Amino acid sequence: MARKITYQQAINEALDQEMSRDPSVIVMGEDNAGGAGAPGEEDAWGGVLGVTKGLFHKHPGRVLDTPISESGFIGAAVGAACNGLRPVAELMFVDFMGVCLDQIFNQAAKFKYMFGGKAQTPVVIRTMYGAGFRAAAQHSQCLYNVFTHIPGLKVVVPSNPYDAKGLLIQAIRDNDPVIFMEHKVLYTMQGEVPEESYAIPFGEANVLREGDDVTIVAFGRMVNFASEAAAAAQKKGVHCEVIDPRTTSPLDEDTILESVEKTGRLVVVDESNPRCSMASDIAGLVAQKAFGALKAPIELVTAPHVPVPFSDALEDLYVPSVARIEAAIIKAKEYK
Amino acid sequence: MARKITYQQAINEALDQEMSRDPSVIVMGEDNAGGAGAPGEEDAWGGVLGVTKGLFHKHPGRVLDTPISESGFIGAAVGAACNGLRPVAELMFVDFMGVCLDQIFNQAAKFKYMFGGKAQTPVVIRTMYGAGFRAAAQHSQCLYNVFTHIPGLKVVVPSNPYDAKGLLIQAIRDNDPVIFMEHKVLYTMQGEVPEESYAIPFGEANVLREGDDVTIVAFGRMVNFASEAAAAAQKKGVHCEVIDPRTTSPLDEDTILESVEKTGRLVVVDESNPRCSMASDIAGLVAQKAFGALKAPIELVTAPHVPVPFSDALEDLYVPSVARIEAAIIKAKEYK
Amino acid sequence: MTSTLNREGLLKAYRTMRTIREFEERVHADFATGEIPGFVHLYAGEEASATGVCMHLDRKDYIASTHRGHGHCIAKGVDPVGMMAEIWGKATGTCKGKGGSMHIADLSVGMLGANGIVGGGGPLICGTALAGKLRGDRSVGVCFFGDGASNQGTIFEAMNLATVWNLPAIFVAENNGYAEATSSNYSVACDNIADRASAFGMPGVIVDGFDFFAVHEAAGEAIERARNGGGPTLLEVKVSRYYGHFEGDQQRYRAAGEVQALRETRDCLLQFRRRVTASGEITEAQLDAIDAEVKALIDDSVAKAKADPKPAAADLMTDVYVSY
Amino acid sequence: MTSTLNREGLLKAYRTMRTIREFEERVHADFATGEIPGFVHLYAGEEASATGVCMHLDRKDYIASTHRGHGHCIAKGVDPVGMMAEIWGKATGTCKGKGGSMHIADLSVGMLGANGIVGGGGPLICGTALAGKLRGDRSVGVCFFGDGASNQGTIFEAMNLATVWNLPAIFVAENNGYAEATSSNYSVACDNIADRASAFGMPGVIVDGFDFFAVHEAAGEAIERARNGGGPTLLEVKVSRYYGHFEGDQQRYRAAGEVQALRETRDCLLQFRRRVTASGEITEAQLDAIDAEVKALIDDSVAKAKADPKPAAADLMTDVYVSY
Ligand SMILES: Cc1ncc(C[n+]2csc(CCOP(=O)(O)OP(=O)(O)O)c2C)c(N)n1
Ligand SMILES: Cc1ncc(C[n+]2csc(CCOP(=O)(O)OP(=O)(O)O)c2C)c(N)n1
Ligand SMILES: [Mg+2]
Ligand SMILES: [Mg+2]
Repeated sequence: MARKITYQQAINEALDQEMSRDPSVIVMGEDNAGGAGAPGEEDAWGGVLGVTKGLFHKHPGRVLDTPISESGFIGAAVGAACNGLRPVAELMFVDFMGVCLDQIFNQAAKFKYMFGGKAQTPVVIRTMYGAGFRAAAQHSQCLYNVFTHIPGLKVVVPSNPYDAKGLLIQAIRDNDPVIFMEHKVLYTMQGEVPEESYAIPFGEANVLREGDDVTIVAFGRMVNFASEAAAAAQKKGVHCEVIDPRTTSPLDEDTILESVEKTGRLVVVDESNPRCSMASDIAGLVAQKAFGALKAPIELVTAPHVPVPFSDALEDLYVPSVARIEAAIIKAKEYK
Repeated sequence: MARKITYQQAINEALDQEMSRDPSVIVMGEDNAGGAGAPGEEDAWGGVLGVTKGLFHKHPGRVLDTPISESGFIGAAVGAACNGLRPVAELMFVDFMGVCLDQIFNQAAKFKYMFGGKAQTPVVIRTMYGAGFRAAAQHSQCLYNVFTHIPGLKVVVPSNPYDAKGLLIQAIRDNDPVIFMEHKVLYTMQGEVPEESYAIPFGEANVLREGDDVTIVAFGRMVNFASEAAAAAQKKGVHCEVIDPRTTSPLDEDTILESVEKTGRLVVVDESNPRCSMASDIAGLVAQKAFGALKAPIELVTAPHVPVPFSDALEDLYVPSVARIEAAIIKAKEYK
Repeated sequence: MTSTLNREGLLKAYRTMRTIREFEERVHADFATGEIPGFVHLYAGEEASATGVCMHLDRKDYIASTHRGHGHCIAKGVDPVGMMAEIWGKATGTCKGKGGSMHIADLSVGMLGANGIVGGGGPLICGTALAGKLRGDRSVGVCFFGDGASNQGTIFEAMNLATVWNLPAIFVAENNGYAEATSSNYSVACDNIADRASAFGMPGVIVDGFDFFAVHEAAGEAIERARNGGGPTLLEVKVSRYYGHFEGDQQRYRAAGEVQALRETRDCLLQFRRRVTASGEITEAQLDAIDAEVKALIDDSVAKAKADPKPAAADLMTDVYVSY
Repeated sequence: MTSTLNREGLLKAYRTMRTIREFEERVHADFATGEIPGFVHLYAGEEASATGVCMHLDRKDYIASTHRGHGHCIAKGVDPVGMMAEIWGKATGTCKGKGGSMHIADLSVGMLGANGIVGGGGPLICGTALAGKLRGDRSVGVCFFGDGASNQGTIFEAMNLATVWNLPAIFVAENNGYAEATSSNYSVACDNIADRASAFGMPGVIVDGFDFFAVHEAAGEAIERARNGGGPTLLEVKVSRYYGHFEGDQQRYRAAGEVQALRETRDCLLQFRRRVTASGEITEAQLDAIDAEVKALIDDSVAKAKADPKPAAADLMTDVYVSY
């Protein structure tokens, strides 16, 4: 398992392998081929950042460019999922959910329940999130908390190439609607990824580092920051357990609770704005179900309650930093 | 202050008084007059449940019926707010946010920040929420957590007629976008409401009952359930402090934290689905900032993680009940 | 008689329309007693639309419906007994009592659900049509929507997408003159909804929705074109609803006597009966027999709905994920 | 010379177009060095559109713009020096460095913001137009949007609403042939975007976007009609962008030489220059002088942008609420 590829390549490979395996898998989105109707190459773009590149020619007729009509084509993906396909639709930036959320949260998410169990909607919505690209307030949000709140949706936040591939394959095979969150800064992250196909089950956290002093739960890009902070804390003699839930819904509560039972101290790292966030969600879980073990206040490391600023000078302050995480670890550890 | 009116009348009165006071206040929404273009009365409806009834004739030209185009007219309200008006737009059911959220969360909420402080957007979005009407999964959600998450929005959840009037007046006068959440089951609730105009500041919780044993924080309709449960607990010798934050954003953190410092025990009651909810938000706040005072796990009383079911038999189980709240109080109190 | 339907087809059409009417009249009556919970929107008056369209469909064709969905359901073959139980909130309902009037669905007969979100069905039906197209099974998708919905962005986006992808999709705008209390003259910025077809590169057709045969013929053409790869059509059906927007609506925005006049002069069942008996193809007695059978069926559905059990507490937590 | 503009007006138009061009060419060059952060979409090639429209507007008229907003900003009177600083992420920028290229706004001159959400401006401009209408101040609102945006539900809803409320709103569809890499021939289901006007009860006009005078005339009529209570217009401006969708786009979906040919034959500045000098109204020297002044202005803006300070840490937390 020595081969290293990027997070972006891992996603592309997962799509490619699932399309090869299952003819009902289709891909759609704005410029997912790229170049439709244009004189040049028909897969000129392969997605705005090239994630779906190459699929158009390999899987003829199954990579569909769409007009800029997110309600239209994401709803179409949902409808197609009700009629035998397994569409993977791309919402280019999660920030655009505001023009198509209904088809996701009132339609796809609720069909099974509203219809008394008699429908299934195996649709995947891939979407790009997160700050760090100097893309400003309308192209940098996290927003996975909104999807996590909605019963009927599963929400995936891969933090590395290996997970990205395995979780996307699971997402495509899953019979529920899945929101697959790709952090734009992670696209270039390299990692070991097996060539063969594999699925990572939902609701199973990955424990990146074991430790007895402080539990850190982090999501997406923040998992890597948390690992760095944990390594730094280690040098100061503080042993952290770093947990990457990998899916926010379903959530692997047991792994988190067991870890806190052991450490008694918890830091949650979430790139989102703080209110009603995954940070508060995990804090609520632990304050209710592992209270007896807690030895210190739960430290929440999040972005501030402001939109994402454009200027690098501000954006770098907006995103939780390794230093802030480390400080939270030390604070949790030192609390008496 | 002996006059009693309903929550619905209180809202109507607030609109009426603000429209009389300030000519820049306008009202718009589907059937907010009701009967536009039809042969009958031009204010035949006054809103789907009659909340805006009568305003059309009293304030000519300032109550606008709209096509069913929530993005269109809510965005128009936002644009009008940038150009000198103070529009109050009605999103009939908050469940419909999925077809217009962009205009709220990416436009109205972010203008001030994105534009470097050089814009203000005094728009109010009134919307109906909550279960209890047998209105099923697409007409019964709470969803205030979504708005609370977004920096730049203020979110109001009045629990009684008095607050409804004073908070709506404040909302209209406020220079930021405000989401004003009206619980449909509360429309018929009676309460003492002064005839004169008054504004209730945002971010100031109402303490309905003082007590030393357990703090209860509840929202909207749940405030009334919490009061009932507290009264029942009182008979068993458990003294609860019942806090109604009234606005989820801004949030009166101090009142909550001070209460927990006193009681050491917290129950949060939220009609929403549990994940990334206001329940978890308050739990996260307290677990971080009042941990030292906590003597028991934080009890979260919420709806389950399922869509709102139609049948009364199920919907009544879905909504947190007084009995469940009371059980949580007792559990918190008895924890050692 | 220009219809392509044989006697059997005619009887089926009549039975469908009569079933919808009887169903809706009964729900109307029972709602008044306070026994039926929630928001209920009745389709009475518009029967020829759902029936005229759905006569051309089979179970692999999907339809997407609206909040006013009972008629579409029945026309598409959903069992009225299950529907009635659903509306009464019973465990035996089409959706086990979890959906109610606004969410009746039965994918096994190609009924993708009533929908509580105005305009919600447009995108969905593009998807079912796309699936059919990619499979090459000649199936079509039909989206029913109202005049109010015709102003919703989702419907516009869906129509554009249907042409861009050349989908076998039919958009049936049921223009009953009102969206709640707001007149379509006010809310629709052009004269006819069908006039919007050209903006989305598809044919637009206007048809009298009280005339089953007119709807049947126009829908037949559009559906045939779609099956043959000819792409989408926008069909505007001019109709009227006999009851209020929802049960409880006082309808003060409507001229007095408007509905009564329609019932007496243009009613789809009345017209149908006149025409098929005049042509001699069907006898009054045959239609009367259907009326009686339908009445018995609906009586039975109500009796069962009343007697059936409500969902059990455990049902609250099931059906939310295929697998969690 | 059919233009209604006097010499001063002509010079102003030229200066505006030249300023946009110079601004964009400079951003293009500086982006290539890696100094400019974020996503940047250039307006070069489309100058006649923003300029031809905005020449008719004053500061109480609002415009809503797009991700490709620099040209609209400059044409509406936003200071290019502040804009350049904004694009460079500096505290001296129009939005203090908090918005960047995609969010430049200056409400004091009626510029409601570039917008990162495709189609986002349609509803907003209905609102500013409504405010003007209710005040009776004869102001108008103009929404600029692209061919890609023309398929977004928000734009359709806004056009319908504008007619229903009879708003003084002008919808300017800048059809540059592509949305990112997707051709408008593919994504727009009808032949011309302007063909959609009738679906929304308004006049639709097509105009050559390389020809300043054509745009200016057509926009003038539409704006005048709107000011006089005649309601909205859909104006389709056929243009082309000289650079990629955003900086960094390799444009492999475009025929080689397409842009070069346009620059050489149809360029708006070139045509304008030819026409006004041929008519003798303006001299080459006057235009050359403007070119030089504009170049100096943009040089200066870049020099300042480079030298200006970045926002201070405390700025992170300000400007989010008017009052909290
Ligand atoms: C997105 C959305 N907006 C508003 C509503 C509330 N609503 C339900 S039905 C209705 C009127 C629909 O009118 P029309 O489309 O003409 O259908 P009709 O009721 O006449 O059959 C409205 C406004 C809704 N359910 N969904
Ligand atoms: C709602 C939304 N969908 C998608 C995008 C991504 N996006 C940004 S610009 C663009 C293309 C826009 O094309 P067009 O409207 O023709 O404008 P042009 O870029 O040609 O000026 C797309 C798809 C977005 N910003 N917002
Ligand atoms: Mg209607
Ligand atoms: Mg374009």
